[in-house]
Amino acid sequence: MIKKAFALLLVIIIGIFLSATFARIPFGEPKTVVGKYYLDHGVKDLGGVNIVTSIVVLYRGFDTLGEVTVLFLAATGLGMVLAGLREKDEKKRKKTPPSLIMRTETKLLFPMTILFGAYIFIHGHLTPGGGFPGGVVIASAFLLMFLSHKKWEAKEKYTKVTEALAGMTYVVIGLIGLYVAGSFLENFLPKGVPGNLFSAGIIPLIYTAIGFKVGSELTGLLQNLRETTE
Amino acid sequence: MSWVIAIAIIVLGVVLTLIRAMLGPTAADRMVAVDSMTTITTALLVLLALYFKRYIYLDIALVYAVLAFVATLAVARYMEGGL
Amino acid sequence: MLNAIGWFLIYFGAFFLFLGALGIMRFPDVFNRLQAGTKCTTLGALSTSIGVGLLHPAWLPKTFIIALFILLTNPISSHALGRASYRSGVKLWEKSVVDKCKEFKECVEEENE
Amino acid sequence: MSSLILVVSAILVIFMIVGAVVTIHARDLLVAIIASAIVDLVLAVLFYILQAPDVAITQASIMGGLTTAIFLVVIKKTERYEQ
Repeated sequence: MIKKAFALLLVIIIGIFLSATFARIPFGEPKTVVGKYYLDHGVKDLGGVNIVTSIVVLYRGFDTLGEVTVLFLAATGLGMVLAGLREKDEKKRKKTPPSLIMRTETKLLFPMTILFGAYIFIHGHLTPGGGFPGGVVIASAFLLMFLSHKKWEAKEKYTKVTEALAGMTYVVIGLIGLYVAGSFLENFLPKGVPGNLFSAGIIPLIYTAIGFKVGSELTGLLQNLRETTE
Repeated sequence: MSWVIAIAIIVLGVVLTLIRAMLGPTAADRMVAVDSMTTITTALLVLLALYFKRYIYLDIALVYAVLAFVATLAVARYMEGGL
Repeated sequence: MLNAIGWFLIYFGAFFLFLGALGIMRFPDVFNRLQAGTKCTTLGALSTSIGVGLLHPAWLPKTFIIALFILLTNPISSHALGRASYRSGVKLWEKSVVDKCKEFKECVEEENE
Repeated sequence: MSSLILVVSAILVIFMIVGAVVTIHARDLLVAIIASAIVDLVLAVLFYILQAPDVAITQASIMGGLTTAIFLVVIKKTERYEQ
């Protein structure tokens, strides 16, 4: 009892200090010099309307490469852990089959969801979103098929090949930037008119690569999880 | 003023479904409430996009409309023993 | 004119969304709640998004796509939930009159793929 | 930020806290998964209201289907009721 009261007191004190700190930060104004620079010069320098994706892909492109690598490592590690489990669970459970309505409707929704994911990552420099949400939407489309079809599967060789090709595309674009413009992941294409689909240099290319990579990685992960629950 | 009434009615709906999701006796009750909450929230997001006057905010409502039912489907398949 | 129709649709939809939520809150068992929570909210979300599209005619294509996806995804989720809760042994309300699912063979037995 | 938006976000924050408490205290882990899905979906709406659409779209898309499905696979592999 005294322990719980002490914990509650601690939470209240931390809450008071946090609220007092956050109350002094103005809402919606850039606080730092770097943020002010990005907001003032971002659209003019790079040509992308959505300043967040410009920062993620161009100003901080190398960090994004690291994030993609971390996701790849996580998926590979999970695959290795699950590969040890797979032999033990050989006994066949009796599963309830999916109903006819579910099968028919998900077959209809699957291409539309994939198309929506492609829309999200191609329009990353114009609308919110980008490579990561687009890839997750594509993986969700595959999850839909996994849930509602018993025998449907994503072959491991296809997901692995797609993932490797997308990752290589990302690095090759960076190396072309190093050769043409002087530094790794530098923009080497024309900026175009801000607001058009074909603008913002290499942002759509890189986001397409990231979208394919994240989508195929997560699909492979779901396929691994599915094989272990058989 | 007309904004306030429309948004308040919809938020009241979200609150009612959330109360049912917190109270619900069985897991199925809670999932039904969550499913309705996502639909009501999609409408709320569309309306708030008009309130903020930002066209790009409609994308988030679209993501809600497309993806929120995947969770419902997964829970349903778990409950009938097909996962 | 378009403005008035848009506002009417928004209020209509908001009212139906509220009714659906009230049904979720007040109805006695899972299947009744499923009824209220799917039909009312589908109609409400449809008419709200179309109404927003009518207020801003440039937004109409995207709100139409949102309405289309709601129309496609809501019935399947409610179907899956109803089937799953029947199969997992959720009891009907004690004043329920009819249980059609018990009469049909293929509803109880396994379906073939 | 108008007072309407402030009231809406306050209501949503209260429900997020209640959902987190339900998540912690539920014995049935399926209920815990559903409550955490509620927390995530409401969090996406909050990001939207605070005008961070990129974060909101990522939150909604990841939490909509994937994490729920992965948690469900986990409790399928282990067990549903906590001791």
